[in-house]
Amino acid sequence: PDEPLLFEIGDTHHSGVDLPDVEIDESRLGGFRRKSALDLAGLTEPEAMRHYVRLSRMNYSIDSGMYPLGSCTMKHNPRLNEKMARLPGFSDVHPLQPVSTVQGALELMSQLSHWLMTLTNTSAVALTPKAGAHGELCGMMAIHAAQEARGQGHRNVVLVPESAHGTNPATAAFLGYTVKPVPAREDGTVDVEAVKAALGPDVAAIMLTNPNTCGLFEPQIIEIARAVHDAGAFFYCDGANFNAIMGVVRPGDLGIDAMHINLHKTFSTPHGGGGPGAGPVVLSEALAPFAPVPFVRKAAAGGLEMVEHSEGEALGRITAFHGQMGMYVRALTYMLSHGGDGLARAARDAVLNANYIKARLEDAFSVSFPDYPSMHEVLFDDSSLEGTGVSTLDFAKALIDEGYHPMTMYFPLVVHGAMLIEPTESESKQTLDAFCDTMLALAADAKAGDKDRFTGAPTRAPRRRLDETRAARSPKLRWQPEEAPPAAAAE
Amino acid sequence: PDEPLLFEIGDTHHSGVDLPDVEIDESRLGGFRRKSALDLAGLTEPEAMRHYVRLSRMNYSIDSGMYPLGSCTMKHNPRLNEKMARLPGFSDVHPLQPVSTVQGALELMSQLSHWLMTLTNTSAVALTPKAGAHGELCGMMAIHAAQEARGQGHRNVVLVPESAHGTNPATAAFLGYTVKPVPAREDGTVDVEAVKAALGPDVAAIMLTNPNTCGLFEPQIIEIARAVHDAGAFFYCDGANFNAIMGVVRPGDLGIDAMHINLHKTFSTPHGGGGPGAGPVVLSEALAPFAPVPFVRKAAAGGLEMVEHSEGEALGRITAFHGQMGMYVRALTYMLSHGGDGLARAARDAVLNANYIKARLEDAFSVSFPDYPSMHEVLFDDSSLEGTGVSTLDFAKALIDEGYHPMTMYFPLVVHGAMLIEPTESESKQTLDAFCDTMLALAADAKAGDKDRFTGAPTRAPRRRLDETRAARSPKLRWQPEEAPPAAAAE
Amino acid sequence: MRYLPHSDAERAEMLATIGIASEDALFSAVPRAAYNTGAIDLPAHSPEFLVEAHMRALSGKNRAAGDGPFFVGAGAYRHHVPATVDHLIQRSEWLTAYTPYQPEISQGTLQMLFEFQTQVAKLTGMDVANASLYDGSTGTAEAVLMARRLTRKKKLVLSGGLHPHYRDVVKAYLKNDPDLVCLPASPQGQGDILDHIDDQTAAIVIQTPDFYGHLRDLQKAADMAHAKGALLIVVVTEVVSLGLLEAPGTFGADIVVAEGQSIGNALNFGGPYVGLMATRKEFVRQMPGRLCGETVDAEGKRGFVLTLSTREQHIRREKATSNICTNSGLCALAFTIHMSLLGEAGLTRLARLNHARAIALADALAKVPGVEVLNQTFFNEFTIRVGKPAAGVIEALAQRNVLAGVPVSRLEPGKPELENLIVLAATELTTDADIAALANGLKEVLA
Amino acid sequence: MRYLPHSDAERAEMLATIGIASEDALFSAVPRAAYNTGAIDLPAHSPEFLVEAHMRALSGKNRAAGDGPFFVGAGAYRHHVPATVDHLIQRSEWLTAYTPYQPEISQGTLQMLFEFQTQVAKLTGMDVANASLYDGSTGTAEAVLMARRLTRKKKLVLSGGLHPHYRDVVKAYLKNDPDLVCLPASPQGQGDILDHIDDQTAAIVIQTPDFYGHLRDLQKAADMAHAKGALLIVVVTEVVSLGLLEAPGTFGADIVVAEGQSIGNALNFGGPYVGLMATRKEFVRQMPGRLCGETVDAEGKRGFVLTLSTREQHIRREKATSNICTNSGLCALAFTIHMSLLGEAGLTRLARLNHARAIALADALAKVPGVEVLNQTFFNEFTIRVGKPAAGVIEALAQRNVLAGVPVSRLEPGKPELENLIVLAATELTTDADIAALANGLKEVLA
Repeated sequence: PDEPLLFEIGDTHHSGVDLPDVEIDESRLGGFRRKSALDLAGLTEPEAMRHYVRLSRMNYSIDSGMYPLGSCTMKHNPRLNEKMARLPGFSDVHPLQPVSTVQGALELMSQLSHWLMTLTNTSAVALTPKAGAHGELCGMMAIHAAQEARGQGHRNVVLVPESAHGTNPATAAFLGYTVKPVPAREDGTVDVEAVKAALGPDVAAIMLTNPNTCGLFEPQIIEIARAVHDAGAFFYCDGANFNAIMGVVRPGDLGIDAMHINLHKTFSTPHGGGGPGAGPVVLSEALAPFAPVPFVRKAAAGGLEMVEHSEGEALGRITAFHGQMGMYVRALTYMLSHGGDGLARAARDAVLNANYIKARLEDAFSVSFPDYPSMHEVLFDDSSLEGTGVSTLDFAKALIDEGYHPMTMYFPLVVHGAMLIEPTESESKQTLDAFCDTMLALAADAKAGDKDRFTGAPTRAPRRRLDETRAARSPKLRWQPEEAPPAAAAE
Repeated sequence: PDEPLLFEIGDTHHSGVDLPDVEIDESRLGGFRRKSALDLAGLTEPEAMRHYVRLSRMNYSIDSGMYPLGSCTMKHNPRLNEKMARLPGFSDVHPLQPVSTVQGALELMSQLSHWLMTLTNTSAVALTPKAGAHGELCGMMAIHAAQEARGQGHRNVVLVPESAHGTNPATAAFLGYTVKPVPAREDGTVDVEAVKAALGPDVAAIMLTNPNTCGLFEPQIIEIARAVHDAGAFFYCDGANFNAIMGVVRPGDLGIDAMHINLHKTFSTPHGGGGPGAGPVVLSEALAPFAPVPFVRKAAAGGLEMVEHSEGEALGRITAFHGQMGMYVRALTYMLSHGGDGLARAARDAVLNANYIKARLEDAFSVSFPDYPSMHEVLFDDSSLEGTGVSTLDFAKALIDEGYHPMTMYFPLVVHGAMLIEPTESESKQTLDAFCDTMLALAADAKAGDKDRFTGAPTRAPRRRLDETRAARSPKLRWQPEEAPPAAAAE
Repeated sequence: MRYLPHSDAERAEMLATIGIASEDALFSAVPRAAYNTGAIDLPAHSPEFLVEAHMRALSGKNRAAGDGPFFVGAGAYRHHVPATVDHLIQRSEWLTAYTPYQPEISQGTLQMLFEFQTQVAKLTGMDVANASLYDGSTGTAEAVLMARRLTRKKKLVLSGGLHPHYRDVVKAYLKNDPDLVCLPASPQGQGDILDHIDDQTAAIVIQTPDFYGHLRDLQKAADMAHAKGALLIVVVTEVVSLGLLEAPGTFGADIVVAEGQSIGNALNFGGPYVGLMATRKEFVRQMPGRLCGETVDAEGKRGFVLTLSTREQHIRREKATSNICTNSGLCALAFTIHMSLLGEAGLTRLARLNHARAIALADALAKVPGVEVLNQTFFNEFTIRVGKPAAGVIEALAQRNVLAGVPVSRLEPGKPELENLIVLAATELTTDADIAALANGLKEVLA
Repeated sequence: MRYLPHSDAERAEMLATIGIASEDALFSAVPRAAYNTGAIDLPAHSPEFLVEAHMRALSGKNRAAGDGPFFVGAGAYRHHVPATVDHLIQRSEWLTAYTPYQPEISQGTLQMLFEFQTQVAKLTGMDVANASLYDGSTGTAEAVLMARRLTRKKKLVLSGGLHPHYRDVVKAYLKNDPDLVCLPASPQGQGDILDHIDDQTAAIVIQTPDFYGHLRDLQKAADMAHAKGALLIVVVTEVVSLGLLEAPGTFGADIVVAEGQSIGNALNFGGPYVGLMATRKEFVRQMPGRLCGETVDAEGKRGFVLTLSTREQHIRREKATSNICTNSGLCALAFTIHMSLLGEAGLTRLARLNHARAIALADALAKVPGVEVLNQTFFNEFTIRVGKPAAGVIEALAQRNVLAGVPVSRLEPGKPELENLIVLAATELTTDADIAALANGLKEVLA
């Protein structure tokens, strides 16, 4: 059943709060009191409850099924984390309270930093980035500041492999850098020679994802890091795929200078339908002095203090206040629950699961880069669908009818009709088997010529395929009341 | 999609808790250490989360739709109540802590009692009953104790109208009383003359519901109370329908001696798929001395104290500890939110809604007792379905396909094919109109001879109609593993 | 008012549809003298934040168990409940669903109840369990009445180790029936119940671990009872003990009643809790309460329904096995989810940990001058005798922020032989620091 | 480990299916020197109750806002959030859903975003809004970059009333661009920005109520800016003010950025919050962030999709309007639900109540010797000058359990003219007792 928009249920007189109606003296409003109508529809509490419960039931979610969504690390979200984030000592604390009244918060930030630095073998961590892309911005700003400090502010090129997440080139461009692509090898990895060829006195940094977006660990990564450093550039690592290696490989040992960590992927703060995230950036010794404010450090007088203003060449401030405290609490709770041993076990299970799927599906689907084991995700291309009339998109939509969220499609761009599958460590063998059985059955159906069930899919979801072209052609971005029908012409 | 049983997902090695594996010295176990296998399947946390989320999605609930369920008062459950019930000072408090450490809890019980007594104009309240039926038991025990104290312990008959809830006769019989039915009048109400005729020296009490289960306020209730008292009996009122009159009529003013109040109906503590409830019983001055323990009273030394042992002729204790504290918190929160004014408004809206439905449906459905306005629920019988081949059950199941929970069916027993509809005050006019439109459309379809959509209904629910006979004939009340197939006979 | 969807304009429209001018007409059957249209002598409606402030103030006047050392048990136990449990039971589809009388749209609740019944049956070692009762105490009263129906005999014998509240509830339910024999308190765990079994006996009721913490011998009791045609009813107030102790069913129990609060449910100052009841297959038609059974739907798919409801009040009225209607559905859900998370591996570890903590506690208290530990056997709870009236000792310790257990005299007043006894419990949440605080406190208070 | 579903036996089976003997083979591409198989120097996994104890201990070292009188604002505000909001956002289908790239199974999130966009557009008086940004500060930085794209001009002028953190964020995003003009702090609400608008100006940025609480005249600013071909960017840090103050769109604002935390979201020590951005219809293709639009499905049913994604990084990569990807979806949900509960009637009352409480506060403080209230105009926040350095005064009051506001010097260090200033906020939660406690405390501290 369809759920109307709130504006179609409520009106400006309904309200789900009880508040006294106080008279006010307008003398302090300087004539700016609102005269235009707000025209905001309200709902009483029972109406609001039902509206947002019903709407929610049109969503897929981790708690209702598997998300084989490559590059997104959709893992189990423990509710302990939610409960801890709501302790009044965390949730009901203002960022600008006196530091003496928030020592527990500072301690928490300090502990979280310790875990992140230990897992990555790095020297500093900037906690404040609000999400992965913001972390990239932060890391690249730190690199910019460091280059300036070296008198190398003129370096205006950033190397980015073709397989990178869109945020990488977007971030570099956002900061005014010229993006220079680095081609991939046939086997899906980056060639150290290609990097060397691209490096030069104008290159500020390379942005590289490891494990990369094809699900492979870059085998030459140490050599790449060395080449980058030799050329006077910095090595920014996109940490979106850290779930594959946490507790197993420390990026600092590979020579990276900066890497953001998506707390909402690796450390399970919930995705929330698109955020909020958190993207702390770990920094090498070379970049540590250029970290943004604020950060926590031991106070000379005992306890912890917060440094809120940049000294020297640091990059300054990238957001108001201290970042995503709510996410810090969840991530630290998650880390303490797993422990160092559990995090490593989780990474290994994530990798095991991806390779298990690969093993079960490789006869029916085309593994794009079979030379290396996959890490936590496995990449297929659409060559196995050739001649069936079923596209990657059709195949993915058919998965919806089977009760699964589709895999990541058409990314990375380096293979044709990509299907990128990341199960995460949260899925049981039973679930993986059921998923693989479904994938194989669908593949058999596609090959058997049952095209309609794919091109017409989904049929069992709250909606059939939606007309995206129409949405973009004449964008309707807010609700407007139906226009009244024109009055009948006078006789 | 079907969800397996937990025993089909988990096994005895999986667990969703982490606990240290301590060695124990068995010396204190006296040889009683378990040797038999527990054989309890466990689930890791992600598995458990998904299992119970998926199962829940096979349930209807208030938050997802209207429950026109007569006699059940399925109203909105505010989440503030849930939040308050989880404050550590309420949820993490032991019933046998020193009374000096639980003064807030005692104060809460005292405040709740005040609200209940004020709304009913009664002299005492027994908070401890665990649910409505337990309240009936408590009230009837108090009546028994009072009759004993009067030297009238031999009175062994309880009068119960035919339209009563099943719990009424069951409670009386449970306590050893003989149940004597009181017939109803043609107009759906109880005749004071019939009551008088049934009263006698063997009658201990009458159990009467008001508003009654036909949704009518008993017009002669004051006369009935007088007759009952004149005959040396007590008047037990089933308070299941208190939602119709709270803040509008005080049962004490009508002459009742005892009445339970379903906090999970009238005061919105959630029904929880069948409980827990809470059924405090208000008592008249005559019955107050016979209230069960424990109860709260002012301490001579200041503060509040709890009386935990009966003195004199009281009935003793009907449950361990102090009753349903979790429900007390929710109910008081609800009362404070509404206020006295809001409770009366809620009762009036509940009655308004029932009469609105009656007005909209009366042409298409047969109103059983049209002589009086309905209170908070309206009763139809199945005469309007005559000749259609559609039964009340079929009609109700067809409602499921339209997205509604069925109304109460075949209760009360005094009319044929009863359909008892109680919207409660929580439903908006928009929702009531949509419900009435659906009812009218279904009635039209039934009359148009579209029998199959009724007898085959539901088709859009998680299950089609279930075979209840089969379930009862060879009861399968627990899961057992499938038996292994017999080994092939040896050649 | 935030919970009431109608505006005044909508109310007026609805009255017009009904065809009356005023709401008062809807109340025409109410005697005028009893019809109130004015203000009630109660506070008016209030914003959420003020209601919340009021409730927080009340809550703040209670000392929460987690606020310091805590050893109170005696029928309700403080265990850690995983956050997942409380999250899940608050889901709309669990919390705000009705009793599953319409099975087609209640399969969630029904399948859960089927899982619950299976778990309870396995835990207790019995054939079948019902879908919950209010709590352990009322369950015990239901069990003795069930035993009378099954045996058609009257006499009931309650062990002196039965929780005093449970005994009192049975007494109230039976209205001081002379056939009810309540043995005197047995704080040393002495088992005298066997002497009271005769041919008139419908059932004997034994709690283990008993109220004082002692483990009771069920085998001998079962054998004796069965020899006389009586039933053995076993009561368990700490269900975690079944992770470490042999199941009552193994010894031949006929009905097992338990308080299920320890699994999945908070202390809640005494309720809501969840009563478990399990029995033999052949007794099921005399069992009170709801039962969920497996069946198939019109398409042959597995499904679940409430079944055997001819035992119940809504069908059988005065011939029902009990008057129970609403039970403890949501608490049963909490139990089921927590038990699923534990599984055999987790429950076993939890039980061992509880036992180990109790041993540590007993050993520490045994060293305190003036303290005597009465128990040879126990699970996570035991009784000590101190040199002064227990009530004062407990109060003095409470002033030191140590909640040291339950003075037996609170439940058994006026019995001098019990006056100096304290029942104490330890759980997985009991820390070494808690134990040290209690031992030190006792030293001071008893000095 | 409770979050990991595999048993060792299952792991072995899976390795067998893969055809390898050990997990190590899966990591063969990792340089051996960097491959760790041993223990990490971090604590081992821990039971839930110990993790909870650890976190509670940390939480207990913070003074929660609700623990006493509280007047801290300056860009984040303590309001009451109805329990319904926090309950609903924890529902699995909201909390654990992914970004709605698959619209067929994400209509819940998408319709909610459409509602959110509509609410934000109405509140700000603008044509369209996006589906959220991280917060108000980064939104401001995005807005100035958007203005540059729209005008193809460089110069940006930030008002001296802009929140200092917001100014600092713009500076960092622009890497100290010489075309960025940051006007000096204007604690008296003096508006000098108009003098700085010239033909090179891409945009001026004005916050109202400003950082010091003053209400700024947007009409004049809009007219002046438009006359020079510049855009007016309006920043609002207290979105509740829009319930009482005229919408920026009414005055001709071109881009409105706001911090939405006040509606639906807790203080959270600074995050997560939710950035609102609204603009004119014709500017939408230069707007950063996600946009949800209405469309139809293959059967003609209304549905919603993310749209105009050619502005975004995952499609346009280095040509995107921003690098933003994950935004504040769940905070936007909280905002939308809370705003739905308020409606026009509730928001208006809430705003009036906030203003009334602030007037009561200002009037009370004005009577304290040594306190000067700087503001002629304000909404729920204003600035006072005291006779001593503000930082010490605030600290001294904190020792008395009164959190009295923000010393301006914390955000603007080293500026003697600002050293004695305190910014204070009142909300609907500010009681008369709180105000009295502050006034008394100030009297003592300033004496």
